[in-house]
Amino acid sequence: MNGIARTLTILVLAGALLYTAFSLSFGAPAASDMDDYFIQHGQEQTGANNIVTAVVFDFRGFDTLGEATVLFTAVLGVGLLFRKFSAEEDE
Amino acid sequence: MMTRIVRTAAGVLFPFVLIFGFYIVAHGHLTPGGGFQGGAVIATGIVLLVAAFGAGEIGRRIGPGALKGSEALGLLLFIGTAALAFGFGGTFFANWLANGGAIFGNVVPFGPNPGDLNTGGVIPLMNLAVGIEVLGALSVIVLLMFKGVREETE
Amino acid sequence: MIPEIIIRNAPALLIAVPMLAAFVTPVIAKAGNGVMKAWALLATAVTAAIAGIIAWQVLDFGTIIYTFGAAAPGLTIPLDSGGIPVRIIFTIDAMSAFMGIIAAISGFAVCLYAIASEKRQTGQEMFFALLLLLEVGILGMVSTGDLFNFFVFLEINSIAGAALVSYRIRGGLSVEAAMKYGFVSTLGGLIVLTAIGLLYGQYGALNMAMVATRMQFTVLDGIALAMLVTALAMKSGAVPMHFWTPDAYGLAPSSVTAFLVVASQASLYGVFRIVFTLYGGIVQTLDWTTVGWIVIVLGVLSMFVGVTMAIPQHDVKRLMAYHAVSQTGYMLLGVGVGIALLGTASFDTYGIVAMEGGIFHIFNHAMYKGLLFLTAGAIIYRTGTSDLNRMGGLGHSMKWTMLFFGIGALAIAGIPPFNGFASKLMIYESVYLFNPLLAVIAMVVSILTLASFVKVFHAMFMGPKLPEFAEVQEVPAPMLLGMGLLAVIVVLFGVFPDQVVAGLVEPAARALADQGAYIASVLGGA
Amino acid sequence: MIANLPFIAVTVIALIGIVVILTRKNLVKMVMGLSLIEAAVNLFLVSLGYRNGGIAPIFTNAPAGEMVMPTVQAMTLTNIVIGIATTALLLSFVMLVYRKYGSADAGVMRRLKE
Repeated sequence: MNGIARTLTILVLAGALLYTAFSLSFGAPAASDMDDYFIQHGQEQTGANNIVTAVVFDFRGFDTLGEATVLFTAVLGVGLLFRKFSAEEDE
Repeated sequence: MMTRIVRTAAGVLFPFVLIFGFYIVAHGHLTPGGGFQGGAVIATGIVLLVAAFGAGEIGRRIGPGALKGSEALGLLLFIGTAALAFGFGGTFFANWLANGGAIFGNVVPFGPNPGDLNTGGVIPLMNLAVGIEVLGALSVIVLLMFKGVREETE
Repeated sequence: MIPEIIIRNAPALLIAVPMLAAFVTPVIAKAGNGVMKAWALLATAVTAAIAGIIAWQVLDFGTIIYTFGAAAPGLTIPLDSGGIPVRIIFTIDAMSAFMGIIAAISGFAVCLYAIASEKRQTGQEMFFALLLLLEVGILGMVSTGDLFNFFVFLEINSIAGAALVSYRIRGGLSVEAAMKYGFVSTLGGLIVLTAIGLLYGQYGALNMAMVATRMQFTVLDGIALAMLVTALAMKSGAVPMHFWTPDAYGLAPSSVTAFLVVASQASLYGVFRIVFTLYGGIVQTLDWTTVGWIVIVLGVLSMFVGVTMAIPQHDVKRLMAYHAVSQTGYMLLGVGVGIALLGTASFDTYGIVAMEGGIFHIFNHAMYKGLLFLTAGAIIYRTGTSDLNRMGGLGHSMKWTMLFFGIGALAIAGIPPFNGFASKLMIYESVYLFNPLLAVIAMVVSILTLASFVKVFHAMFMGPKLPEFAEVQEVPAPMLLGMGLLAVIVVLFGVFPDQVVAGLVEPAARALADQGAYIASVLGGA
Repeated sequence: MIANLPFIAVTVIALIGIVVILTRKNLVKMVMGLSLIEAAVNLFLVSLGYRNGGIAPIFTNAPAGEMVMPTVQAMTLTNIVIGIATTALLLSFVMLVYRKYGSADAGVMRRLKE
């Protein structure tokens, strides 16, 4: 990638990011009904005081399984790279 | 291999790191923390040992087999806990222990409270499962990468 | 016949079965390599069966909803929540079921093939576990109705794919390709997550149906759309973000390449799902013709760049990889015409046909391109080279491989009676009505593809038997079976295209175009 | 301006990461750039859920008060772990590239270009 295209990419991205940064309002989320539900009902439904944990393991537990799988996948990948190769293997 | 002072200090610190990690795992449903964070703390303890004693020594002592086994065991516990909900008529990941009155089944009223360890349904079980998995996975990654570095310098 | 509990929980099992199988594969490998391979094959077969059950349920009874963690699968909206879904919901409509079948068939064939093709390698237990995890990633991406869940499965897909590309180190070349693939995928994943964050920040929801109903199409939504489409198009290997494709496809083991094609198509599915379902409700404010034309231009560019880059290649897998870019263009062209016509009167006459053609082409491409990569792998397996200039005369000793390659090559070039012809014909017909020039370009690209594959066929199989390949035999039976399975599907779908289109493809295209039905199936009759 | 400071910080961190990826040739630095972008995304997600004066959504011995949004925190948690996994894999790739080519410079990765 040459210099002009690179600069242009950075400028476009900077513009988009800055626009985003200024159009979202910090500290006052636009919509929060799902999170209010978690805060209001999380304790009663899951019995967990820590609502973040309630979300991580109960309401969105399936994501967490996926996340644990990602970690497992990475371990397999790293293991695959640093495995002991045999001589007759077609590298 | 570090100096004797570092090795002794690491040996002394390691049990505390372990206990702290398991504390974070076990209280995941009450205080900030949980399986991932606690597992990462324990893995940090193992990295501390690696830093003090060298990866070769630790790799021989603990063995990647044990760590990989703990990783697989954690994942199986996790997916098994989630799948047991089928037996109770719920869907995958339904919290079949919460508010049941038995293990981890105490009912929690809404609002701030001092916290009761015996709550949360399957959440403490899953925290434990993920804790076991993460400590195994992160340690295996570190040991494997150290092994790769060693082969490179040889 | 099938236990009720399996039917009820089929969407969860679709993910859980291969995932569980992958978790225990390294453990099972301690009992022997043969046991582990049988286990992996069994897992892919069971997954394929579950995908079949799901497809049958979806086509018979309509969209399947599965709410993870609720008391019942259909309980998407808790009674006390005031009408918002709070949990992760799988929404498997005809399009998702269709993609699921592709992944399941391809996964089974590839696993069968890999049993023999990887038998000289070390680390096979990790290879098969990663293959299963790649299948998990694909199936999760196409089934989920939740934006963040989509991202998680996208990451599983990326990491498993990158790790598999590097399986044969080849003096570092494969690692280099895997590095590129992993880097691009991770960057794409982060862009997708940022876009999800943008949508979440405005609408406070992660469920696709919920976000779709709340969609206002502010400037931020436009940025999010651009980010999502860019990142997913990058992962699906469309021009101009195709630079990783030839490297990753060319250097991965052939069995993996055949499956990476499906993985790329899952990203393509993501593009379609986001454009149609997430942004489909704002026909009034968004200029669909423009969006459609952007997709069409990307498609035509992919078609043309892919095929022109493919012709001079002399590495058989790089050549096929460039053809994969080119064929992706057909899918984008077909669906792009559908998008451009969305909401107009022409949509129901030929717009839908174009979309069906594009979607049918996804299936066909997964089958014949998978078949072609597998035959290339079979030849590399026996000859040890992927250089076309060094091959020749293999037709004498590898008759079955030659037959399968011929079927795949004719299908990719769009020659009847193979499945590539069926879908390309639908694209030509409908695109001609939309814009004749585009149809002509598509046909020219097809002819160039044919020319390229005739050259390859000649270089590989024709001519006298070369002395250095005197020992070459046919490949082992599992590899032939894996290729044969795909070849049979290529032929069957080419001979009976009408039944397939009516039974599978048309429901998929209608489901994709009908945003209202998708939302209603999740949120109730709103 | 000052009210949106966290989002501006996100922009700055992400831009540093993008510039690093686009201008550096060293693969380790490129992975670091990717990690920076990931950190920016994590900060972005957490900032999205903040409410003025909110406390952490944990009820154990909590003071009374409005709580910040938990979903984004869960998403961040997930993304951190995914980030660890991808970074580990990419760094392993870099290690192998270094071992095979004797350099971790993106300039040596030209063997694939024909």
